Amino acid sequence: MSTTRGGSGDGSRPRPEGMTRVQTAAQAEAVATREAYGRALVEVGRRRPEVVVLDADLSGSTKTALFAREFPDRFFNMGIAEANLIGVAAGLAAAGKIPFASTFAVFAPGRVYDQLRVSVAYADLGVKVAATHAGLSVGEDGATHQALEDIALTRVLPNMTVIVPADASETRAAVHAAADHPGPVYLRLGRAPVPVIYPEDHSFTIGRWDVLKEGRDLTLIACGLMVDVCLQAAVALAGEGVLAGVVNASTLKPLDTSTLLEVARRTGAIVTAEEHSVIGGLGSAVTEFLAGEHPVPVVRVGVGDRFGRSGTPAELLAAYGLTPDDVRRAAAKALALKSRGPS
Amino acid sequence: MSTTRGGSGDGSRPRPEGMTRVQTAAQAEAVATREAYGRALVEVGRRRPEVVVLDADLSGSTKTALFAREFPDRFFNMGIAEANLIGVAAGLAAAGKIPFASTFAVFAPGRVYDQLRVSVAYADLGVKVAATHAGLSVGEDGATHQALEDIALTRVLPNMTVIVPADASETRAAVHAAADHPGPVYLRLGRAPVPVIYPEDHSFTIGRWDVLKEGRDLTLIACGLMVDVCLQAAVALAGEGVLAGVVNASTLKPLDTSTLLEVARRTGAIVTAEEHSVIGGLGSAVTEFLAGEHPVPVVRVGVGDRFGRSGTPAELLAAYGLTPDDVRRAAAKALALKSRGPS
Amino acid sequence: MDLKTAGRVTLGPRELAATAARVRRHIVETIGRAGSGHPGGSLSAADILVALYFGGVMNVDPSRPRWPGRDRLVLSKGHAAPALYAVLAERGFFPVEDLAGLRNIDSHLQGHPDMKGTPGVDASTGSLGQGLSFAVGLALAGKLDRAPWRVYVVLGDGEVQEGQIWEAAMAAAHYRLDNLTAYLDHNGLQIDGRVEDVMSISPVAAKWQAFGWHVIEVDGHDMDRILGATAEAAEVKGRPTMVVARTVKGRGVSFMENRAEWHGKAPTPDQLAEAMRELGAADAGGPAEGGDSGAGERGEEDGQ
Amino acid sequence: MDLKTAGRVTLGPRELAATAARVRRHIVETIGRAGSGHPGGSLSAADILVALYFGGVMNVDPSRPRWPGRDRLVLSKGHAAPALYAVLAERGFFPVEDLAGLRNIDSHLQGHPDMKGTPGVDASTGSLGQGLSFAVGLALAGKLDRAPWRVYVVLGDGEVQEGQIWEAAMAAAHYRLDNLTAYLDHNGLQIDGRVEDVMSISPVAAKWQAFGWHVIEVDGHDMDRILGATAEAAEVKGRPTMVVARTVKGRGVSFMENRAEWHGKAPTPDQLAEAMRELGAADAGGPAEGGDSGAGERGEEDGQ
Ligand SMILES: Cc1ncc(C[n+]2csc(CCOP(=O)(O)OP(=O)(O)O)c2C)c(N)n1
Ligand SMILES: Cc1ncc(C[n+]2csc(CCOP(=O)(O)OP(=O)(O)O)c2C)c(N)n1
Ligand SMILES: [Mg+2]
Ligand SMILES: [Mg+2]
Repeated sequence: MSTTRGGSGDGSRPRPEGMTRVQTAAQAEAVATREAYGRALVEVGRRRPEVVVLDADLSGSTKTALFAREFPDRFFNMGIAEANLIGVAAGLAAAGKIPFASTFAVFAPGRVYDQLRVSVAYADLGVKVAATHAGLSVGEDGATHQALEDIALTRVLPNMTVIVPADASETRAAVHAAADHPGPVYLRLGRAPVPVIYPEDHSFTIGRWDVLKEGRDLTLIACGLMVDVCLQAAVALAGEGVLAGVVNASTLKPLDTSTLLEVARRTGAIVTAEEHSVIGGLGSAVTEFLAGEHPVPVVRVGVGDRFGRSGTPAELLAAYGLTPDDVRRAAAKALALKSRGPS
Repeated sequence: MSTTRGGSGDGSRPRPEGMTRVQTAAQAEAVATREAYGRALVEVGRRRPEVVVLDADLSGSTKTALFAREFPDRFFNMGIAEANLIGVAAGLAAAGKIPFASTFAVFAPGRVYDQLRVSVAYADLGVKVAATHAGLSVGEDGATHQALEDIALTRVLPNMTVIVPADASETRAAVHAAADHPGPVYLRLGRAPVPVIYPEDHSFTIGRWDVLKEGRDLTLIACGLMVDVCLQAAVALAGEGVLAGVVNASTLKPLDTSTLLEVARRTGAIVTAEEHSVIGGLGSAVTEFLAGEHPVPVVRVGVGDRFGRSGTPAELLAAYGLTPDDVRRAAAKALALKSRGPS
Repeated sequence: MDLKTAGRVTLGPRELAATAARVRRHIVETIGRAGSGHPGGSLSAADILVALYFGGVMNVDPSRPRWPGRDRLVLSKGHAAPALYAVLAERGFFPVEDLAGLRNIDSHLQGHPDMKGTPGVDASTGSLGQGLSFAVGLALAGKLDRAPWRVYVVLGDGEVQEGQIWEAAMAAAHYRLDNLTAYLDHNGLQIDGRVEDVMSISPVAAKWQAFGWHVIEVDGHDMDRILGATAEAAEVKGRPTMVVARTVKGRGVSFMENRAEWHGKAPTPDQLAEAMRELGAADAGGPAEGGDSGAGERGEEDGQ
Repeated sequence: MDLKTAGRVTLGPRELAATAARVRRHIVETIGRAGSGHPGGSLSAADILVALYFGGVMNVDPSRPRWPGRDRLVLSKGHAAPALYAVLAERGFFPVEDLAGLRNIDSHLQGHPDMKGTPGVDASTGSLGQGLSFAVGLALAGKLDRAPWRVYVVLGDGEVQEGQIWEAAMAAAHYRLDNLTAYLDHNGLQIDGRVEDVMSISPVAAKWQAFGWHVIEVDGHDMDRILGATAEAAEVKGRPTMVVARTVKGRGVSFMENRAEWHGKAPTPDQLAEAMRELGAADAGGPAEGGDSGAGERGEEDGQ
């Protein structure tokens, strides 16, 4: 299943020019980031014996079952008790373990915010919350299961690192990086398969954004499955003579302010794109920083302050304005603001 | 106790010129907004028999005890069980009641985010969460008890109205407005006494900001106890020849975009000020909107992505950069960005 | 008898069984058509819901779904929405044809119950553990108004691992909510396997008793027993009642019964046809197994 | 005996009582000096903490507060921090003089325990209901490593109204954490009044039993009994133990005893002097009352 083609159904997706670092060979493949998470967990489990994994009755869905199968003694199912899931993970971390705690992104951070705040973030313990089924691409389960606010919730926590990988390769690298990072990490993962844009051995550094394509007229800054959507939008924009840069902002916190400042200076207009509410997430992080350092137009693509609903991932991404065409329209608005200049 | 004088200790605080709507007679008085909440609850309890009040073992601190005394049958203590507090309030609302549910702002929304999300906001039920002890001015109880992220958490919820009254008079009016508003409301209240800046019969309309002072060079937009801090900063700025407008942005959601756009257009530079993290709150709401409509410099005054700690309210506001002087410095930065213009 | 009438509908044993069979067919058919959903827990809860809506218990008015005087039902285990939707459609809250839209983007039948969108749905659920608190709120309002209506709530046995359940349980006893009856759909399974293995809740009756509830244990597929317990609960004073209903997850479809993998997976067209055959022949009801008995393997597939 | 030594410190009855009296004096003095804090619950928990740190139970090394081989203590009712700080200072984790800084902006002694800042504090608490989960995580790690150290956790009786407590209780039993011992500081009071009136938790022993715990009931001001229960818990296999300790809130200061208003209020200078007088004379310990006995009025004042 591809959820990112805007319904084109055309398997051969053109890549924007000037984009050299993204494997074209990998284009056809689509893998869910939760799947890559499950596989990577087994790798870090082998590499680091302190790694333990916790789940809350969703190990088949979050793919922690893969770890449970290989390391049954290091896997703890907490049942349907998310607050305890996080608290227990914190205790394990305090005793020297590297706990990965998984459930759906609506439940962690949503159900466990205060536990994450006090037992994990305030105590600055190395709990890795790897939450799957983020965003609208959850599909048919509907609003209660579609996390659209989890970036906002985790980003506001001091000591927290927030990572939203764009594809399976980046997920794998991010899982390793999270295990090696001493502090708490929130890893946002998806249910639906998304195109693999990076080579399998892609390297990832917490806090460093990846400029996939240099821009001239404006820059598209995205995370998660919206990175691929922006790559597609950049192609469309190029066809209109607009040279749009594309940045994979996979670390939402800490913000890569030097890359952000650099692309804002160079292109003078920004579009952000995320499978999340337009409130509090990537768009918010970008506007907060730029408004106080280098105010340029920033137009946010995201879910417009409403709950999700049932539907297929593709239907929902279209209905809620997360297609390449929506990005293109946002770009037009950003360019208009830029050319209008300050009043 | 006054927590908003930046340690000046001078009781006669000058008011900025051009500010006509704020009572000077009331300047000396300081009342905690939680106190005003408790009193107003009794009023709405008399006016509307559907009003019921719930608490979670903090009725003395949240001041719901005043209501409990007058309407013991309409008061429900849920004990130390905040998730249940919100769920029960939702059920009461579904049966036609107007529930006010109170605890500390760290616990609602922090401890109950998913309950607020599903049982209240998704169901769009008229639960009024009136949380006290928000912000650093909680004082000595320290980080675990100082809510610095609650605006971020509630602002991202669809259907939610978020109100941060500036003083006792506005609190009273906001409690009445909340009771009459059909949907969910989050009311953010403080522990420490704050100067009363409005007359007792001050009227309040959800979603409408109050321009306390018209500006020319920039506008200070604040909520809660930072409104008074900004009024003081505006006086200092006037002394330097800078005419700063002051806006009380007491409704954080829905945003008063017309007032925001108007002051941004007129003055071309903004400082936001809130007793909250600089992430996700008022500053975020302002930058999100302006960046996509009318990009101007916005410098945020707030708590810089770290936890609070023990101390007196005044010590903490100073240590965390929430004094008139901090606002003045932020104004200087905003003005510098404005004069530099776009690059 | 017109099933879409206002007030209480009281069917005889035969008609109750036939209604339950129809509801089960709706469940597998709508999930099969949607391509996702939760058949196991919908089928295990079906008899409880049918008993409440058609066994002379729930006093409702399909033409006025928000009638303030109605009895309320909170499906706390919201993933069993297909069972609730089938019952509500049969009861006349909306056309049976609407069921075909389950989980479609243009339907009012969301993957989990949405009280704003679907007539007859009294609570928005889907995030487990929240429904009992909501029911406590409804029951408190009923007490405050000295209203005659009652509140019913259906919980999953994995769901009671949620702490919020025990907060609400404590509050319901503290406030002596004898207008509240809960049903534990005790099918012995959750997603990752047997409740006993994932996170044991036993002894579950003792837990509810220690939390101040009147507890009745019944076969959750025996309409008579469900209704008997419900009547007993209505007589209990000063305490809420928990009906621990031993059920079989997937009940009625042989290949789904007692198998965790059928928690959240849609049947293929072939499986659907087979299930419909079995359910057509099962109108009179078959023998029930205890909920704690067996369990299949861990459910790998997620319809979640 | 050097109290600041590594390992276990085992005082005799007299010295234990004297230490407890010193700890109580630290509590009221530091809260009085700070002008805010929670004397009631600090005084009720004092004997439990003294028993653990000075009665030969906790194996710790004050010079290496993060020594991996140590026993751990989680003060889940974090508002009793002054009691913990006093015990840790007496045990040598930091100078007794530091206690004077309680709640000051330049002190490491936060209003609620901060494991990052204060040597000897094993868990950051203050938001009630989280400590037992944290303790379960510690105990699981101990089991995984087959480590000899044990985990102790102190809960408030109002605190166990939190649902997370019951999630953790269930998990501790499920994972057979016999290296975990909990103490319920059962003083019968919370902030808004009597636990019984605000949100009854009784029968509390039956609740923990139904959740799979070994339960022992003791007088929470009788060191001997506390230590006896602690020893018994160490022998129990396959189950965690809950020591229900009947205590008196405010214990040791006559005008604070059994009064909810002293939950979170600092004594005035006069009251402090009076309290210190009483505590100076109470070195040998006085008679204890049951935790459920009496209660003052609702506490209006908030030190929260
Ligand atoms: C708070 C929360 N956590 C996790 C889930 C995901 N989930 C949906 S159903 C389910 C298992 C429920 O088991 P049980 O309560 O026994 O239901 P039944 O067997 O009756 O289907 C889980 C974990 C959820 N919906 N809500
Ligand atoms: C989650 C949470 N809710 C509320 C509070 C505020 N609070 C602090 S102490 C307390 C009462 C605690 O009562 P109990 O557990 O009986 O403690 P003790 O009597 O031992 O002081 C409350 C409600 C809190 N700290 N954390
Ligand atoms: Mg079940
Ligand atoms: Mg107590």
